[in-house]
Amino acid sequence: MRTNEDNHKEGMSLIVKTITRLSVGLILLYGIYIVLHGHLSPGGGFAGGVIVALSFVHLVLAFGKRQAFRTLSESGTASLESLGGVLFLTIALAGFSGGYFFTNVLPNGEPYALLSAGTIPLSNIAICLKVAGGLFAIFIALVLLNPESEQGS
Amino acid sequence: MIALYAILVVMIIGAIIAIEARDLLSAVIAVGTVGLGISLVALVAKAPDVAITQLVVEIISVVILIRATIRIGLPRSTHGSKPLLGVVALVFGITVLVIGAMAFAEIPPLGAPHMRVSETYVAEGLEGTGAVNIVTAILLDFRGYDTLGEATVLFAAAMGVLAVARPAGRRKTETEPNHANK
Amino acid sequence: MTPPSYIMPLCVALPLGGAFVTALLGRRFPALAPLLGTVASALLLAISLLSVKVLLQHGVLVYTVGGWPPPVGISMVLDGLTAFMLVTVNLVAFLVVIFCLDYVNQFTARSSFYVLFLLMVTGMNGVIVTGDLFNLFVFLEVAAVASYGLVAFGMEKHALEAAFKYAVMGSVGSLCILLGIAMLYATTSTLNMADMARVLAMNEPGALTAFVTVLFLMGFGMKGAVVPFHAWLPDAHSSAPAPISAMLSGVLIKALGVYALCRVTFNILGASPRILGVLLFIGALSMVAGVFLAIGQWDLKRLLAYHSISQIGYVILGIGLGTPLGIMGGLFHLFNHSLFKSLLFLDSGVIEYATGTRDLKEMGGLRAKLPVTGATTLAASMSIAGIPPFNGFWSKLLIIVAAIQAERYGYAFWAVLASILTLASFMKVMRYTFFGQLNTRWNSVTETSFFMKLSLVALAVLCVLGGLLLLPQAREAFLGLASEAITNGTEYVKMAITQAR
Amino acid sequence: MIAYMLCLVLFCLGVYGALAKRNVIKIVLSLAIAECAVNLMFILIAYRVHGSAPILQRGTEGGAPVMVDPLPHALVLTAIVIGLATTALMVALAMRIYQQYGTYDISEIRELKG
Repeated sequence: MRTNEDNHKEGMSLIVKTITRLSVGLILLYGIYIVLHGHLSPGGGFAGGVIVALSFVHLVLAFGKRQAFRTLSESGTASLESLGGVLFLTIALAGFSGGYFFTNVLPNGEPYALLSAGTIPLSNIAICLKVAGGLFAIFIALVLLNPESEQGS
Repeated sequence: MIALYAILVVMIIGAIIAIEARDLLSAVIAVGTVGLGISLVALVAKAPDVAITQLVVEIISVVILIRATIRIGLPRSTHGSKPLLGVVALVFGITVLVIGAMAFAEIPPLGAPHMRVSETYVAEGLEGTGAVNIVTAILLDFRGYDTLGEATVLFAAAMGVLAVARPAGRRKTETEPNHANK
Repeated sequence: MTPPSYIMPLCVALPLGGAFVTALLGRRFPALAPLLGTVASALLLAISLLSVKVLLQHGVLVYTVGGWPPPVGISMVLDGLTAFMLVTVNLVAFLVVIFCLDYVNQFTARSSFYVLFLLMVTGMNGVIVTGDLFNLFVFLEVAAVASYGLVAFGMEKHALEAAFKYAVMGSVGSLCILLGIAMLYATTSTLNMADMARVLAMNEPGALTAFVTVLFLMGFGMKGAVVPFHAWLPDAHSSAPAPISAMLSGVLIKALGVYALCRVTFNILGASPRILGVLLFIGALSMVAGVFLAIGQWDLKRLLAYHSISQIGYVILGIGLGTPLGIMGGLFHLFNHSLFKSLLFLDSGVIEYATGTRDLKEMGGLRAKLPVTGATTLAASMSIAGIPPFNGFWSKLLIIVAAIQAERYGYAFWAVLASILTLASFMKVMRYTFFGQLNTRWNSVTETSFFMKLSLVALAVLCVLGGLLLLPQAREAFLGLASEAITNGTEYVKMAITQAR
Repeated sequence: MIAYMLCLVLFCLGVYGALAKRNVIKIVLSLAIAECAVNLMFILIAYRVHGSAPILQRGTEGGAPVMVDPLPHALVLTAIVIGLATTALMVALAMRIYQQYGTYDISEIRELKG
């Protein structure tokens, strides 16, 4: 993330930016950990998805609006979200092959292993995509909606 | 158990501050305390999944709420309330409290839920779904259909916000509704 | 052949898949959104008609989602009431989508209009099909959140304000419902409606049932816009885009409000005389208050919105009588009302689209310029006022006869009075909009485009043919099974449980 | 019993704030409080005196362990995200209303009359 001159006045002070550069990666990693271990430890698709969205929000708050579009444009987040939705729906429809709508078609695997519990890890990932995309799209839309302009265009 | 009551009292005080505070920003922060109080209660009541999700969701909702209050050039103080609706809300509150008190006598006391259906989740959880975390097993396998509906609610809200945040609703140029009629 | 019970998850998965794909590809292929919306709602209409046939062949069907038997997993139940509501909702949704093909051109971001519309249909189908109480709440929220976005789609000042007030009232209602579900779970420790009814039937109703009934009446009353909680309806309807207010008052307040109220009071809590008395009172109150509020209105859409409240009062009055004839009359009126009320709202949309105003005083003599709209509005006004050949007359007649049979003369009198006032109010509407001399401002107005006329004429024909549903074999297949599903109340339990084993 | 009553008091506070307050953001805040109260009710219903967290430990493979009721936890997770979705939508509407009307006071936002 090279920061050129004009970028400095956007977003918060320099100290916050350097701290953010360090912490964003950690938050993102923590969110992905929560999602992948959803069926073993507390948390899951929702909590992990929100943490991943928070890491993007953290980035936008620290570096200002223009930076937001360089990371993920608004239509990008919306399509990420609907991609997560389509993935989750296909997992559900795949359940049809196993008899009913939501059956867990993949083998359960032996317990306590990372790749156990059939489709649950896949659903967790799909939900994480959806929640992260959705919340970041909401945040981007709210950032764009600058309330200062008195008369709506 | 005392910790549970202490947190509840703190949350009620936080709620009163949030509703009655004159300064909008302090009201938003008071709601933050109520939300974090819930994740503390969830920890006390042995619900780690709920605690982590509530904590994180509270953070993002406080960020969104502050986004709505900070950048606006309005005087931060808010004045007054609608007296008539206030009376209606008070009457509603009193009736709910009174009937609720009677109803609470009939539901099982705190700490002794009769878990008729949940026993099957606890017993069958591991071999039925292979997931160690029973709550995730319920959320994604036993009652996965709920979570599909749930993800759709978030999707609908995101679409709603994108629809509301667009600059103009109707096309000014193409159709001038009153006479030119495509 | 094995009963095709997989049609129930299709009712939800189809529009949901359509919504996701439209959102994914909507921006790159603008023509995809209307196409997918029409195809999805056409298929849904076919599926709901198929479900009536399947119901006749195989009786009540239970579909266990995920393969888990009912108390553990979520189950979907197809009984008379479900098939009836599916047909009502998807019929109106299909005709409104056809109307939208041209109406939506005036909006920006058309693809998100269709996404939100499909999500609202998903939510309603989810509420109708499910046999699980918390699942009903989740899909109720899906439909509600989608409709908040749609009400504010026009982005004018009053549309935003109406959407906000609707969202606040809707959220308070949803929270009351959720609290009620929490209390029910605490005692019965299950979420399946049939299982819950079985446990509740064991111990006699005490303070808890009263508390839960009050909460559900408030929550579903707010969703169904009955009188104490109707404040949001006139604002939301007059500022929402016309097809959306047609869907809102045509089917949304019925699927989310009246259907859910029936399902909860009759199938879970068991319709005790006290609850029926409360329903009767609320129904009569809504019926009369709605008409009186509507008389003084000059804004066409607000007038129609207040009439929606009074017609919902008719439906609840019919169902509150508790007698089989009363319930059949109430359900029949629900079906008719969704037809002629959505037709009236679509007509008001055409008038507003053509003339740009909703004020009755400024209109006049549009009959010359908008012949098709005039004819269809005439048909709809006749059927809402209860003039014999049209469908409104038959259902109001059933309700009034049932009220007299049940010795509720007071309510029967109020029903007749409200019907007369409705007739007066709609004569005023016809007089000011279509008859009388043509207001010079509108002589350049031309008739609407093809798709709008198609859906208007289709709805008008259905209004006229609605009375045929009372013929013996049609009545048994469609209305009889629906009212049977309500009258035998908690026996619904035996079917739902035994079927699933 | 007392915990349930405190939770109900919180719920009534939230609904009072939503109906009685004039500031649009205050209304959204009060609804968030009421929604928190209902989630709290679910957690309290699920509490079991000697129950452990609903996650199977590696060691205890014996009889079914004494656990807290896991079903309300799943319901609360769903209710929390529904609450977040409605709050986000209402905040977006509130900001748009501020843009059009220039005020957050709902009694001044009186475009719809009659």
